[in-house]
Amino acid sequence: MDAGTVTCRLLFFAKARELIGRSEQSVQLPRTINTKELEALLFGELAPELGPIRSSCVIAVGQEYVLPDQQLTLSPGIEVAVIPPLSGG
Amino acid sequence: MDAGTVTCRLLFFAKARELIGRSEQSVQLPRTINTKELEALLFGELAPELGPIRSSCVIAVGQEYVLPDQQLTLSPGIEVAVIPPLSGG
Amino acid sequence: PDDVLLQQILRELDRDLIRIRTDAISVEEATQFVTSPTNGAISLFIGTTRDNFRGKKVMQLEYEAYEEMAAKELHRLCHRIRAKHPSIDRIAIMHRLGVVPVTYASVVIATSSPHRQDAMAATQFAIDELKRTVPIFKKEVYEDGTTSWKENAECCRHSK
Amino acid sequence: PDDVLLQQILRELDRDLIRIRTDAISVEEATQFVTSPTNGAISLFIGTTRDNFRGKKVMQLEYEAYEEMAAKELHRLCHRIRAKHPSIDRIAIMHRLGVVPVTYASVVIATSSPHRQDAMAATQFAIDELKRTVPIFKKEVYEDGTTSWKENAECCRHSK
Repeated sequence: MDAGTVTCRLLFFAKARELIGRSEQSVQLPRTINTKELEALLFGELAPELGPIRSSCVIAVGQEYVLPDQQLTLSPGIEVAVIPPLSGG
Repeated sequence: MDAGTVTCRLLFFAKARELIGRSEQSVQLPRTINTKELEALLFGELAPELGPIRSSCVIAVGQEYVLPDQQLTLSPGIEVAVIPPLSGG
Repeated sequence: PDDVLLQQILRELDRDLIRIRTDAISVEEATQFVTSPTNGAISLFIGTTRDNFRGKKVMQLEYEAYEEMAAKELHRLCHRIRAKHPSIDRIAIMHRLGVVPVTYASVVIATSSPHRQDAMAATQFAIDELKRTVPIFKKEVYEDGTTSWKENAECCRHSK
Repeated sequence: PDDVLLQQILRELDRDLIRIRTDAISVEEATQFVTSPTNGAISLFIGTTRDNFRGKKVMQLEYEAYEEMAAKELHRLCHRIRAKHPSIDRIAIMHRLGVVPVTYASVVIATSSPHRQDAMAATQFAIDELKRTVPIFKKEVYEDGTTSWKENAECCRHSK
């Protein structure tokens, strides 16, 4: 394993899960990364199927929503989730 | 029976009922009367025990609140109620 | 105009449940009454007996009502709710009389509508107006046996 | 500051009931949970499945959640409710997952407080914020077999 990367759990919900055909996958991600870079990785290389809904999705890391310009430190096994528009209630 | 008067049911609730010791009595009242005259009759001659709570009570005639300056026409058997401060809920 | 009002009230009767009784109130029954396939929202208010008032321990509340007039005022209130919030579908208002022990419900109001804002606003309006206009009276019974007839802040008697 | 928040949340846990499950929701259980002798008011909101959306017949809703995160967000929401309305005593928030047929409840929120204004405002805030912040997702299933993932108007994704 590359010292600069960690294995993360990539999670998909609702329409994202349907588009991609699975609810979870394992991915190698840089240990430190900012939100824009993470989004570019997710919606570019890792899950291009999500392109059509990219603008309506947000990311949660470690079960917390990330800010648009946040600097993130990923730990091994951390959950990185693609979250489509909320519609609870 | 005086042609100008009708027999009405005078009703008392809550503190008014407790002060006067009964919930209902029969009274002769003028067929036509205004609110101020009716209040003067009720709290003066008919139920002087209610003097202490007069300012906090309102009157309902025929199960409707009367306005302060209303001209009332009483029909035989109509309910005239002394209503202390409301505290439902 | 009174006849027109009466006609409207009669048409609305099957969508309104008004109940003034000494029995314990069933929240479940009020909820069931306002549930319907066209609504997405139900708003409920439940008033319960509190065990204290300004530091005094309250043992129970005792309610009495000018029952026939109270029922009429509640039907009139349902009519006003619908005038103010036309999307309201069902309304249930239940008020208990007699002794209401601590933690038990004295009043339950339930309204339903397609969207939540209307039901929530209607239920709030309903409890505010019930307290202001419906001839129901409560007495607090304290630990030392003394009692006190209450007066709702909403009740506008003194300002007449 | 995160530790302080955690401590506060832990202290509040026994006054909050958070439940995200596929079972049918019991309004009675939520009501019982928030009932206590020191409160005079309970405000409940119930969201139910409607049979129509813009003229299309809806057969059922299907909910899924990011369950662990949704539970955390709901505990965080309870904490925010208490910060905004300190007099709130108990809070119950139950959200159903999976298939929710027409007329059944998908969400129930119950709050209690000594006086009614706080409970009513808290319940309204709670449903508004639940819709805006909690990762739960619903799909409408129509008569013709088509489906549509919904988006809450409160959800602020597009404006990020």
